[in-house]
Amino acid sequence: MEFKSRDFSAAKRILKIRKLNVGLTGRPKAAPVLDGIDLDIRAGETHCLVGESGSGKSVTSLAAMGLLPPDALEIQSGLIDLEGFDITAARPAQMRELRARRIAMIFQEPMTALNPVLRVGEQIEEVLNMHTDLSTADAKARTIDMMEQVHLPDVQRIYSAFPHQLSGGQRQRIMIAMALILDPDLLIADEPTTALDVTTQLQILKLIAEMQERHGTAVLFITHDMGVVAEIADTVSVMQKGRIVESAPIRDLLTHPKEDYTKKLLKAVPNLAPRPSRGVSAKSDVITVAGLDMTYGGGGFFRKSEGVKAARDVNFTIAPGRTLGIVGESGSGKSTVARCIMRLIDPTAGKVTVAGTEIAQLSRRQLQPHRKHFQIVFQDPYRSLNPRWTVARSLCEGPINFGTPRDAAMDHAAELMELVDLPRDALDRYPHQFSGGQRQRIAIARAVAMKPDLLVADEAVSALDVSVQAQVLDLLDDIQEKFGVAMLFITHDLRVAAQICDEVLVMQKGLVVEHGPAGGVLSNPTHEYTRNLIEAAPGRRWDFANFRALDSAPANQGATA
Amino acid sequence: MTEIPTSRHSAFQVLTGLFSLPAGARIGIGPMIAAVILVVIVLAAVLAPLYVPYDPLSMDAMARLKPPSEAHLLGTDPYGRDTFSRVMTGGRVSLLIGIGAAVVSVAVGLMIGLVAGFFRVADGVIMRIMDSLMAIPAILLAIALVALNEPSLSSVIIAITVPEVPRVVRLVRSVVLSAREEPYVEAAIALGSSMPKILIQHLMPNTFAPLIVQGTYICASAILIEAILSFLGAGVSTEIPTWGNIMAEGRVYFQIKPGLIFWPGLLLSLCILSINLLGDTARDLLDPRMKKREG
Amino acid sequence: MFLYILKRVLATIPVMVIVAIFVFLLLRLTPGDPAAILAGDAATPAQLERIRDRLGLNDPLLTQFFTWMGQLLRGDLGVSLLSNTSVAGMLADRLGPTINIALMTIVISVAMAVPMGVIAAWRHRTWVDFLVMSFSVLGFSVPVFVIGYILIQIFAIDLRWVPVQGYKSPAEGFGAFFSRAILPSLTLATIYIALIARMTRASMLEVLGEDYIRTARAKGVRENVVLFRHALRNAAVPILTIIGTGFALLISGVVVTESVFNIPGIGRLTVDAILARDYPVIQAMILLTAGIYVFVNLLVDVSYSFFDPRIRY
Amino acid sequence: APVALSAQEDTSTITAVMHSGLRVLDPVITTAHITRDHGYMIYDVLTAVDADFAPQPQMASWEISEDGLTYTFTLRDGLMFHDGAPVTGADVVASLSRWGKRDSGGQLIFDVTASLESPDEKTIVWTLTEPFAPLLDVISKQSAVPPFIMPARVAATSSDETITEYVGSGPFVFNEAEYEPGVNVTYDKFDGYVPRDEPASWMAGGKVVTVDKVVWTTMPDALTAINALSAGEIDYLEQVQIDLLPILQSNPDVTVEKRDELGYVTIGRPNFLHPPFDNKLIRQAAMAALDQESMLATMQGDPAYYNVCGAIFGCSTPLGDESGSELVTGGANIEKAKALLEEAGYDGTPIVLMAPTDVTSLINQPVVAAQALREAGFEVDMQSMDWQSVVQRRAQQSPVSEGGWNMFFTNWMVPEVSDPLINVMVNGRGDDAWFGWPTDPEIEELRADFVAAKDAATQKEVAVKIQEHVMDNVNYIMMGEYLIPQARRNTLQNMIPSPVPVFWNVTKAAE
Ligand SMILES: Nc1ncnc2c1ncn2[C@@H]1O[C@H](COP(=O)(O)OP(=O)(O)OP(=O)(O)O)[C@@H](O)[C@H]1O
Ligand SMILES: Nc1ncnc2c1ncn2[C@@H]1O[C@H](COP(=O)(O)OP(=O)(O)OP(=O)(O)O)[C@@H](O)[C@H]1O
Ligand SMILES: [Mg+2]
Ligand SMILES: [Mg+2]
Ligand code: NI
Repeated sequence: MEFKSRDFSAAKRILKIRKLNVGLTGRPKAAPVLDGIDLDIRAGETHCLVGESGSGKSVTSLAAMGLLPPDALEIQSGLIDLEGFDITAARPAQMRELRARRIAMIFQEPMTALNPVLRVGEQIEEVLNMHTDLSTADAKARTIDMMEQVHLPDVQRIYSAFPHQLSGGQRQRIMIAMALILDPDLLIADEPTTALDVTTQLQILKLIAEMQERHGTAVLFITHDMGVVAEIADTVSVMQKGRIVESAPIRDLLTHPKEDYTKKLLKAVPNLAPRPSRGVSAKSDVITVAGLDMTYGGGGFFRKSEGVKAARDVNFTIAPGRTLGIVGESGSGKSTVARCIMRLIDPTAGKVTVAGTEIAQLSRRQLQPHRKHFQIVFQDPYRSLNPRWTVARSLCEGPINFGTPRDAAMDHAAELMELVDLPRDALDRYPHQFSGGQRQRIAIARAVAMKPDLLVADEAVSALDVSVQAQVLDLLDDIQEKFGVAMLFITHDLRVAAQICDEVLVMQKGLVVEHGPAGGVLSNPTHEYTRNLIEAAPGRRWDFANFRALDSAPANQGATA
Repeated sequence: MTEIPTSRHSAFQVLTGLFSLPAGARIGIGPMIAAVILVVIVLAAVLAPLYVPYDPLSMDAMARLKPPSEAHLLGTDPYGRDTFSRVMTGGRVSLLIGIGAAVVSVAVGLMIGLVAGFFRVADGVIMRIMDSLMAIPAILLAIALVALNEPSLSSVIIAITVPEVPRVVRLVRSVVLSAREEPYVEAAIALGSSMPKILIQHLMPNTFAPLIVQGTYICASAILIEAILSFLGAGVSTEIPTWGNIMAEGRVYFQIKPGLIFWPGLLLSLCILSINLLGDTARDLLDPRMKKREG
Repeated sequence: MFLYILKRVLATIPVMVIVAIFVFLLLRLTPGDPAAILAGDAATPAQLERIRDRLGLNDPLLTQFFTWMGQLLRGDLGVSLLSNTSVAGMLADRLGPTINIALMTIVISVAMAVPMGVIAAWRHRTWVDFLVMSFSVLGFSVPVFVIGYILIQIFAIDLRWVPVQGYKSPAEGFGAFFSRAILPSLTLATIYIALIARMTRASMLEVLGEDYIRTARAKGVRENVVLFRHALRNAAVPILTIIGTGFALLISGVVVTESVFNIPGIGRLTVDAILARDYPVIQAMILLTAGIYVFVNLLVDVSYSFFDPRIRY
Repeated sequence: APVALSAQEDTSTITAVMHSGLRVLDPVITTAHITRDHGYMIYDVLTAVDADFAPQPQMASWEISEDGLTYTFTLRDGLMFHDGAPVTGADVVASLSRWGKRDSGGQLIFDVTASLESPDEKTIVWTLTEPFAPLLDVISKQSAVPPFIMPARVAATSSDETITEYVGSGPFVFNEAEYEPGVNVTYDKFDGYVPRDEPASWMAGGKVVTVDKVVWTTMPDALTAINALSAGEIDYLEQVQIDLLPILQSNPDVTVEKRDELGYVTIGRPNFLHPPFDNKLIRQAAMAALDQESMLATMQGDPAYYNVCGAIFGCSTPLGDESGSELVTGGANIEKAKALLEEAGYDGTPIVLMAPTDVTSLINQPVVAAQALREAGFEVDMQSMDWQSVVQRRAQQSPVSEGGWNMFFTNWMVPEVSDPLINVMVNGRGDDAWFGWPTDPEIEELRADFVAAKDAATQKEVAVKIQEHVMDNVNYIMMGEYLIPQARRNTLQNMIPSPVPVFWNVTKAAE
């Protein structure tokens, strides 16, 4: 794998941060949010800031922009120097002058970062109106030019479109155009691609690199995706709990991480090499899905609308103890399949047989007794537990529904807590008193409490940090081993799929385009779409966990393991 | 995927958003004062019979419209009744009307709203009826209900309640509709919980916080509406002193005896002010989102 | 868009029908006898009976209802039992003052409340915020008639800037209209301002926390542009909604204000009609006010898409 | 700077705030005072009483035959309806006939009418079957329903239906275009009206109009009306609440005065059909418990505006006499009341007392009465309602438990109670009597005596007997007389002191 790792020590220093302390406004005694941050970025350099969620990456970038929310966070001490200008001491008006001209920023969520009620063209042009004396016509011409530079198609139309009329990638291009139109010296990008699917992410990363090349901009790139880091960084800083624990050129960091935390972080990054496939079970399949169709909407009072064909003719089976992964870009119909199987929605056609019962056509009431055979774990650990219920109550809900006496259910709940590696006393606490990873483990425990034959996990680890993600994946693996459940694992992350699945099913626009053993699909994709998906995965040639390159194509590894 | 403010969505915001305080607000000095004021007023009203110097109904034609004096702390009204005794006693009924209206409309609205929010079939019909009730101006409905029956305490409470119910129903329904999309509700379905159980155990508690806020709002506005009904001659009989009818009776004396309006008005405003403020605070304390932010 | 409006208009039909049934039942199922009122002091039972017959009050309920609905569909609102004049005519006379005062109230309220709310949100948890919020809570807490009396005392009696009471239509000169309409409008506006200011503040607070506001600031946009161009339009939908639903409150206020300021509007007319059991007038008036309410909220709904392009019908 | 806002600039228009809004335009069908006042504006009457209660010619002079059975009226010259048609005998006959179906006094006369016809354009002949001495008094009365003269085609309307054409021959023309029911009525001067030559006295004499326009408006809020008068936005306020007088008295541009010396009476009426007031002793107990002075003081405040008076026909009228009224004029007699209740064996049946909440002049009485009755040991169930509900409910003969009632209060103008034929409360004909429905043959006999009485002295004698009977039997409880002052801008001069507010003779000067 090739790294950038260019040397910029000769270039002009754009941003210098020294001993920066940020704390909660009006509470100087509270634990600092940023604790003595030092950072340097030089012209043309791409500096990546990595670290787990909540480590202070965003706060650092906002501090540099002078955009800390004044009633929540404040700079307590330290220096932020932008080409000789001290940002910590700047007046609001001065700060406004600097922004967009000298320092610009792109945010993670392209939908929410653009004003939904203003045309995107206007939003770009506004920067010119604020900071230059260009005439209206010139400003527009300049805007159009910039939009072309970020490779937006059909620029005239998009100029007068509203954000919601654009795709995520297009929106992010608008953000970039907006940030770069005045040719700033420093571009801060806070997780600019996290919300995008891999193929779009790749395009955006390329675009940023291209623009940087063209304008010689310094880039501070924030991400938690080590793959992306490997792809784009010159230098990297690793953050943990408000401190920078390690800072090094990319190659050094990936090959010879010094700090334990860095090592831990890198070890948690799953490989794109598929796991060794488990033996095919002799027992009969837990679930059989045949010809599943799901069309949303349709009908309507005035217009007969077509409806969204979210899943078309989906077929698969899963045997006990085995895991089927469904991968595909956003909107391809993954969740739809999961929800149909769980009968949270009613499929338009097809058969779903779980533990010997055909459930696709059962009424709610008829279905109820069969529910214990299949359980689901959702993506969002915050919302999938009732915030008003204690953990114990949540864990007991299912068993009690199926006739387990309360006491027995409680005892079982305590055992489950051990299983998912949480203290027993956690039973009396409420969900908000846990971290995201802990919550997800509780959700898994709740599903397992039903002793299901099939466990559906819909993006069950996507909201979690890599390190936490690794723990949860381990837990799922354990459970599968112990109870021999069949698992349907839905993810958009190929690394995760490679890590956990025996079989993979690739979906695109509701259709299954490829289906086979994980090793086969991920190493020798036959379908164009699957190939693109794999190509686009950043850092796919690096074996992070072992601090070395994957010297050959991942497929071979999988095959030989 | 996109956040589209549909009208249902915004109706919910309207109802709850009215009382929003900044995120992370802790109970400040304001709500403390409000609570103290409210407790004092409520106690003063409830205990009024124990300490007021005169029977609030006893008249003395020879001592009409007297200015404040030792004998009559706040003077007397056009019947020669003691204003102080009346105002303090009047609080009892006003508060009763406020609390009564709030409790009844919240209870009735909660039931209808849960049904509407959960049973698709009933929803259409119920909501059309609620829309219609909302479209009739509350005050006209109240006057009609009171005038056409008779202005007893209970008919005033009912008259105030009827127009409030649809608002509560909408609120409850919107909470139920948005809560039933929550993954934890789907999880409960997956865990095999029955619909009534989900409705009562998972969904209903979500409505409590907004309902408490709405309840305080109804309580405050009921006290005000009672005053307006009295003003229009459709209120509770003057035999039952309320802040509303004391003010309504005193309104023509506004220029010569402002005390007749001022004192009940002051207590009423303080009371409503406190109730509203406490409603705001309750909202913040009960909002699970707040807990999440703190947690 | 057109289809949407058509659909919304059609959707108002059941609402209005239910209102009609409701009002009709409310009047007929409660005790009350317009004949006794018409007959006056010296009426004998026989006279009463004759009058009831003539008014059709002795017909079966269903017959009365369908007679009324039939008339209604033909656009005939009937004749006032009391004054024997056509309800449509009374309505035409009385609607103007109320609508004009209501419009003026809305203009005043929006013009004052929105900036108040915006500034309170912008400077939230400062004394400005506190002031605005105190005012708006106060606006909720004082009965309308008291506000009316206080305004009259100050501006009409002590300062003598404007007349105490009365109404002149704008057709008779804007000055004449304005000087009489300003106090009632201000009276009505207090509660409306309170409502809108609160909603604006709450909505703005939510919007000001959004990412795109941070984006705007990151672009170096001036604060006033951030507030009014970026934030306010996004905050508009709930504000519009409250203006629409608050319209019901406005109608309540109108009833009282029209008494205090002696304005010949529909609020007072309806109250008088209710007190006099003048059924045709009550029915027409409640239908009318309900219709106005529904219409205003229809307008509000349709105007959402003007402020928020994501809403397309 | 203060804006010029006054109604004072226009000296040809009088803006008056009347006691209530005009909604019913048929003065025969309703007894509402405002409609009667409206009647006097646009209609004329055949004969009218002057300030001495003496009937005087107005549209017509009269002759009575020796036997008292034939009355011949001759219309004066120059009488014309607002549509330009002359007033004829036929119009008068039609108008009187319609009135006779509605008015209680009129009904009595028509009971003894042989014929009423008009032999020629100018003459009307009324023939009776037996003498009816007070005929002229009845048709000249100023209230409640005077026989206004309308065109025959209008008077042809059934007496149960309201008229729809408002044409009279009076001094003012009803301006239909500017009429807003309950809010505004505009009257234009009728140029074709020929006033009599005599000076105006009450409803009699020359009705000389000096302004072009009179506008009546209604102000639902008493305080607003007073402020409007103070500020010069109106010229005249028919009724001022006594307590509010201080606001006006400090204004040098405004005069507050009594319109006339007669004023009003306020009365309480028991229901004879149901217990406990079907028992005479209990009615007497109620009368003993009540006290005029405190009732009137509460209503009026200022003793200058009330008059403790036990005379059911009014203290300053020819028939007025206070015999037997000590029980109610001599202060509350709680002991006596308790004794009477004891004697009657009152069992605590609650008294349903109807209490209107929306008519200022009627709010106080029930409240004061309830308190007094309770002190005497009555159970009182005071039920608040708007006045129209009282009006509806008082017509209910059903038992109290089924929507009936036991007592209510109302007010009359003194001229409406000033003799036994006009005063409906002394009617004792059971179901045909006024609400409360006493069946009282004794009083009916006395009333017949009154009709038959040949001279004033005999009439008075009978009237005193009726007075004593009413005080003993408690047909109703006379609660005293009171006056409601009027207020006007000083620019308004020469108003006629009269129980009915009239707008002829008045002049308006520039301020
Ligand atoms: N507005 C705020 N008020 C209080 N604390 C805050 C605020 N914003 C951030 N913090 C705290 O600052 C710390 C760092 O947050 P920050 O957003 O910088 O994390 P991050 O590294 O960007 O995480 P992520 O990967 O989830 O974006 C967190 O502990 C967070 O709780
Ligand atoms: N309730 C719904 N009504 C209408 N369309 C829907 C609904 N839910 C999903 N869709 C549409 O169905 C398609 C598939 O959606 P689905 O949620 O299954 O995708 P996904 O693969 O899970 O995507 P993601 O990775 O973003 O979760 C999308 O086009 C989506 O817009
Ligand atoms: Mg972040
Ligand atoms: Mg999904
Ligand atoms: Ni939403």
